Amino acid sequence: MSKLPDKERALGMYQRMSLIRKYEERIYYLFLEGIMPGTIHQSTGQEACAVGMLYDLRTDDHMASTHRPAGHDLAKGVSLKSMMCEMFGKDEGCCRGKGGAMHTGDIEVGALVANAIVGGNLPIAAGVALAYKMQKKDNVIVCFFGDGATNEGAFHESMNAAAIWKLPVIYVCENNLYSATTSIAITCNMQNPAADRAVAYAIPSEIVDGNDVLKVNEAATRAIKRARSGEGPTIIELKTYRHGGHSRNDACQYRPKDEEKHWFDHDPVKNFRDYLITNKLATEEEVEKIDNNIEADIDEAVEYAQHAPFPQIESALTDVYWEGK
Amino acid sequence: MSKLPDKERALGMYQRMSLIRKYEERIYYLFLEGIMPGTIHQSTGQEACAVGMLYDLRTDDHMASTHRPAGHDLAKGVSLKSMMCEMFGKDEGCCRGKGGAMHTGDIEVGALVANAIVGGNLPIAAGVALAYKMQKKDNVIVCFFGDGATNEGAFHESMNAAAIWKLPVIYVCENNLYSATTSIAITCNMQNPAADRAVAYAIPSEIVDGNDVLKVNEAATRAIKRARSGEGPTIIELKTYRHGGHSRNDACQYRPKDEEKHWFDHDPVKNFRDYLITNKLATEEEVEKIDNNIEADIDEAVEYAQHAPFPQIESALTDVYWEGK
Amino acid sequence: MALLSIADALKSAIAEEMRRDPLVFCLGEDEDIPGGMGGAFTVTKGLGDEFGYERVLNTPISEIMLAGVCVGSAMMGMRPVADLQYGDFLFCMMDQLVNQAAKMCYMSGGKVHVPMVMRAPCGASNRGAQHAQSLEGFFTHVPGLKVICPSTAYDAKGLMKQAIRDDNPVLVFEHKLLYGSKRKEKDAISTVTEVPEDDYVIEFGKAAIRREGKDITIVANLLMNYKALEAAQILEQEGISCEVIDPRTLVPFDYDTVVASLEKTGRLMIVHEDNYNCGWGAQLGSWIAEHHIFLLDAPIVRVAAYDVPIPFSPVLENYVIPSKERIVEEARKLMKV
Amino acid sequence: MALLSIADALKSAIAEEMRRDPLVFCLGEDEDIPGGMGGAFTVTKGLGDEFGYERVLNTPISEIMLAGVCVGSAMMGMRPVADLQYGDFLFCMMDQLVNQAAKMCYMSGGKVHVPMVMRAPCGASNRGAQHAQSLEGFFTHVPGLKVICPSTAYDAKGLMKQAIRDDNPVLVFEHKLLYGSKRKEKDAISTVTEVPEDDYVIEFGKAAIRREGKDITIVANLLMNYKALEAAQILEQEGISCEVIDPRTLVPFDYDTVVASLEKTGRLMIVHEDNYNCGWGAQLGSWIAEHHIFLLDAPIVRVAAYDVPIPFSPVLENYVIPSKERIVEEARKLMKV
Ligand SMILES: Cc1ncc(C[n+]2csc(CCOP(=O)(O)OP(=O)(O)O)c2C)c(N)n1
Ligand SMILES: Cc1ncc(C[n+]2csc(CCOP(=O)(O)OP(=O)(O)O)c2C)c(N)n1
Ligand SMILES: [Mg+2]
Ligand SMILES: [Mg+2]
Repeated sequence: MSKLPDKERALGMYQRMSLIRKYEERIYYLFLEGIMPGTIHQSTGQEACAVGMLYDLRTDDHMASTHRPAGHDLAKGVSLKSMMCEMFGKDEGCCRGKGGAMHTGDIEVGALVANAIVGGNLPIAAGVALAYKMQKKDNVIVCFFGDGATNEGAFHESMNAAAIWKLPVIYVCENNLYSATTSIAITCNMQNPAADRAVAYAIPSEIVDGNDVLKVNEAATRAIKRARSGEGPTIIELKTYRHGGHSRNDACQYRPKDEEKHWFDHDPVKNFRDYLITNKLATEEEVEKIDNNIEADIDEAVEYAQHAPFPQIESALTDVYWEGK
Repeated sequence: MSKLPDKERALGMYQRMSLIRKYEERIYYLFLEGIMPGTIHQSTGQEACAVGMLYDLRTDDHMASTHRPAGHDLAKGVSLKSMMCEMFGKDEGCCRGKGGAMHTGDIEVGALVANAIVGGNLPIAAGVALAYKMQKKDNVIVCFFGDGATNEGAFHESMNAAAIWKLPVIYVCENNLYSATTSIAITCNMQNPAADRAVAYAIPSEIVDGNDVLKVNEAATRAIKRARSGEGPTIIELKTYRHGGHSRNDACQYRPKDEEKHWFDHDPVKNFRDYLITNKLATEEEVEKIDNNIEADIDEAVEYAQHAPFPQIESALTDVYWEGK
Repeated sequence: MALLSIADALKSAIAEEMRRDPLVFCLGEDEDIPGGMGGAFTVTKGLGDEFGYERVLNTPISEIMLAGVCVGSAMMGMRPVADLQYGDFLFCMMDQLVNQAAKMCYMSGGKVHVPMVMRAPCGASNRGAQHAQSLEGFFTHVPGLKVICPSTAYDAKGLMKQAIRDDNPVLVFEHKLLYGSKRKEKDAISTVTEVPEDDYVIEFGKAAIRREGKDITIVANLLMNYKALEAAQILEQEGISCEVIDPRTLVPFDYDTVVASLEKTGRLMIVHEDNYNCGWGAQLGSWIAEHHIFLLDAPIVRVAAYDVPIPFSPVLENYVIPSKERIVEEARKLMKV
Repeated sequence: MALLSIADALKSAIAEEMRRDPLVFCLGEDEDIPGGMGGAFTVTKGLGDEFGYERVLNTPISEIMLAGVCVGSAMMGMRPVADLQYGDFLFCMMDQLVNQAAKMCYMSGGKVHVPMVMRAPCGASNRGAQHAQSLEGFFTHVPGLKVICPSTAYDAKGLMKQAIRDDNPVLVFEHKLLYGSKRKEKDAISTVTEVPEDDYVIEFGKAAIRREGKDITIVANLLMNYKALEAAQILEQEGISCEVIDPRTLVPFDYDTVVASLEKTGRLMIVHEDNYNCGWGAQLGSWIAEHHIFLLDAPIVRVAAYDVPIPFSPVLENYVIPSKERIVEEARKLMKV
């Protein structure tokens, strides 16, 4: 049982989780409508992982995400408008339209360009952490990856480096039981593909209910403290579940219905909402107000993004090499 | 304490170990003389690993080696002459002069082309084992690698695959404490870089004195049995030490002298020789005769190889694609 | 005859070869999970049902292993057909392809060989820089590999069957917008055509002349062949007659067909979606300037993706990838030289 | 002025930059173990002593990590200079170089940049196919990377310093037979020459004319530049005058110097140790045929390694790698056209 958070914190977390949920729902809808280009991997159902892990990072700390980045980006503070503009390929997108749905991020708020190569962000995060260490900064980086990524060579090499150099990096596995359509049970003999392998590097690990934002946040607090004080990396495995398909094209017909039901019942956003009200941290009205504000913000962001200008086509030829600021 | 082997087996093992030792010594000398092209990574000091592991393989079983292949090849049965010809870049070399010192092997006796990419042979061995399984054969493959290779992504991916598919592969780490000039202690937090990581894949493992051929052979016997009977892979970590530098160019000045002394005293060939005599498995004379025969064979092989013809230069352009048999 | 898209033609090729030869098997991430997609583009969907999940392997996300397992099993006589979801991930297995698969036969002095097929979906489709590349240029540069790029359903079936029977490692580039499968992508082209139901193979190294012409020889592969054909239609109305050649396989490359065409036209345009610098077009361009420069009445023209990573925004992506408009414009200029 | 080999020139460049800028650091396998070799070719030997082992990192054998750590630390303002022992292992880190380092600036819309240097020893030296490759062709094909190939000690120092100061990922190809360090290899060329002790950089994209001539323009990099110079000497005696150009950097490439030379000679020969098909010479050849075909009085000639993996046997290796004899022969033929 987690200690009751203070009200402001609790509502802050709720606000972010609800923002992610509603953002993903809207994006889903925009894809259905056929107005959004490309494809998308959504984080609906995994909101507590992003918010719990990132809520206490400083802006100058960093976060490295994956092909499923929206929740992480919003939790780290990438602006809603710039996310939405990016999704539409607009010039005001957080990557000026050059990144896209799998590459959102904004270094200004500590969100690295998201990485669409499974495992590709893991060694990069180690490098970021190494830079902190060399520059004698007390920053930390949180690096997300999926259960499927734990079978990549990049996982192994990154964990080992983080361990031997005691890097201030927190490796967070969001174990949603599937890599695309494949159950982790058939591609790995471990019950806990990230945490059970931590011993192979002598890295401390934790296994946490990834749908309980407070539990996630507590684990984050411990790991951040370790990292900031020079004690090195932590591996955190969060048990969670995505509500939708792997990507836009996935009708998601490979998951047992009872498994889905179990997890849908354990909805991180809804449960936290209930928790807030049951524990009198917020009234129905307060929560509703938060939700309504988010809806309005999203409406506005969509409206804005849809009318925002596309990049000048010549800009396709810039930024291949750095052009200074 | 190992059970006494029967005499024929014991002398057979001794013969192979002595062959490897004398072969490597001669090669070293030929390099010193400047008559041998390229570079070389020698296995002097690691003879018990090769012989203990491979002694009981069938010819139609396979072995996958590394940049340090001579011991493995000789133990698997690659002919001395074809090895020596390869070293001199001759047409009768086991790879027709196209492979070289880091690529010796001969598929006819189950020795894959040795692999000079650290970790590169690990997934290939898994593939060989997968083929056995698909073809319902009871073969096994022994795949060697060094302590340094355990930090490669290829290690992780291969172990995981071998585990989930229960492949008949024996992964053998020859832990000689160094990867080139780098002590394994600074690149890995594990005492036993291979065996301590076996838990991360749920693969059974053993740690064995790699300088004791009988102990190595017992471990091999257990692992071969497991593999042949469909119980899957084993990781065996052999503690050993190379007597010379990493490669021809390495003066080997980074190892503590007392460490060297400790290991040189624990010489696998000399000790096994003493063991044979102490346990009356062989007389001094018998052993000496074996040694002398080997010397004579090596003399002959060198003589032969030096006078053997180089490949026709046009043959450089063949075998890029397979030309049938 | 059956009406098949490229996706279905590839599937039927793989299935027929698996029926014919018990040593053929296929593998990849999400290769064929019941209820799943069948790779990323439906090609292998349903194969598990027919052949069982011992011959249709759903692998971990471990590209080094995936490629290495192909190499090892191929050396033991198996014929793996692997799938990579997106060609961009080839870089994760590059050592196994370039240092191992491509060199194994040679390093062994011809004693072993590696009959494996690696299928790599390629091309830009609004997914951003890491899911968009055309990668031919990297692999045509590797002695020991063969590289093919079917652009019609007929070719897809015949070339895939040939690839599976080939005794060497073959890379198959399949364009995402040409699969023609049900999950329609924006700008996708339907590739559904009549494909023989019986067994046939297409020899490597034989280009196809998709359209005859006398003024300009256009050599273009995959999606760009379609764009070249569209451009040729427009140009025809202006009195410019284009011969459009699809090389179909890049290694081996059919120079003869290009040369024969140049003997008529004297003008060469090369179009590919792979980027300009050191793409396969550079090889063709230089080769012609080495061996048949006196056939040329005008400078060679290469129309290729600009040398930038592929941007996400549709307006930028459309600009970077050669369009029929760009081809038309370059052709007009070329006729004025 | 100091007398330095390329190996020492590189070392002095790295050391000077590390003194100048605390954000520069170096890393690699066996980078500088006391009593060890200093990478595989002595370049980084002794740096640990001066800068400490926090700035001279001896890494595990983990190429993906090595490259990824460069990318991540570079994005945070560090300037990593990594060493790979043998360029052939670039394939083990290819994803981090091509999909990450090269694309990061672009994908971020220009918000981040990746100032990293990856040093890759290249070239054949009797070590067999996996320790022999010339890999320029792979990386010149990647937008977002810069590719340099110094062939003299002076260039090595000036280009390496420029590479470290460059704000983008730079690949440095260093030829094993040109290090000129004490561990003499067979056929190695001494590169010991006078090198300024003070700070200087060499701008990328400026070729060097190593020898002036009027009949044939030979563009050759790394070891091949030396072979071309030897050939030029022989050819001179036959009355054939060769201008020998060293491009020094391949991305960016100095086309202007080549064109200016062709204006005199009208004949182009390209020589590289990288293999023929789709090597960087293909790009140059095709580019000339696209932009300056009318400068050519004769077919372009490319002399490159044959399209095979590099064989071990010295007789075979010598045959596969372009020799001065082959260059001479091709030049004679070229003059007869
Ligand atoms: C190197 C690489 N291989 C394969 C893919 C294709 N792919 C994209 S997401 C995905 C599944 C990832 O699973 P997991 O790591 O569990 O993350 P999740 O999608 O569940 O968040 C795959 C296979 C990729 N993007 N990169
Ligand atoms: C992928 C790759 N990286 C680096 C090297 C260079 N290299 C050759 S041997 C070696 C050390 C290998 O150490 P270990 O695995 O312990 O084997 P050992 O040499 O001790 O037998 C290194 C770094 C290589 N050949 N391949
Ligand atoms: Mg997952
Ligand atoms: Mg070792």
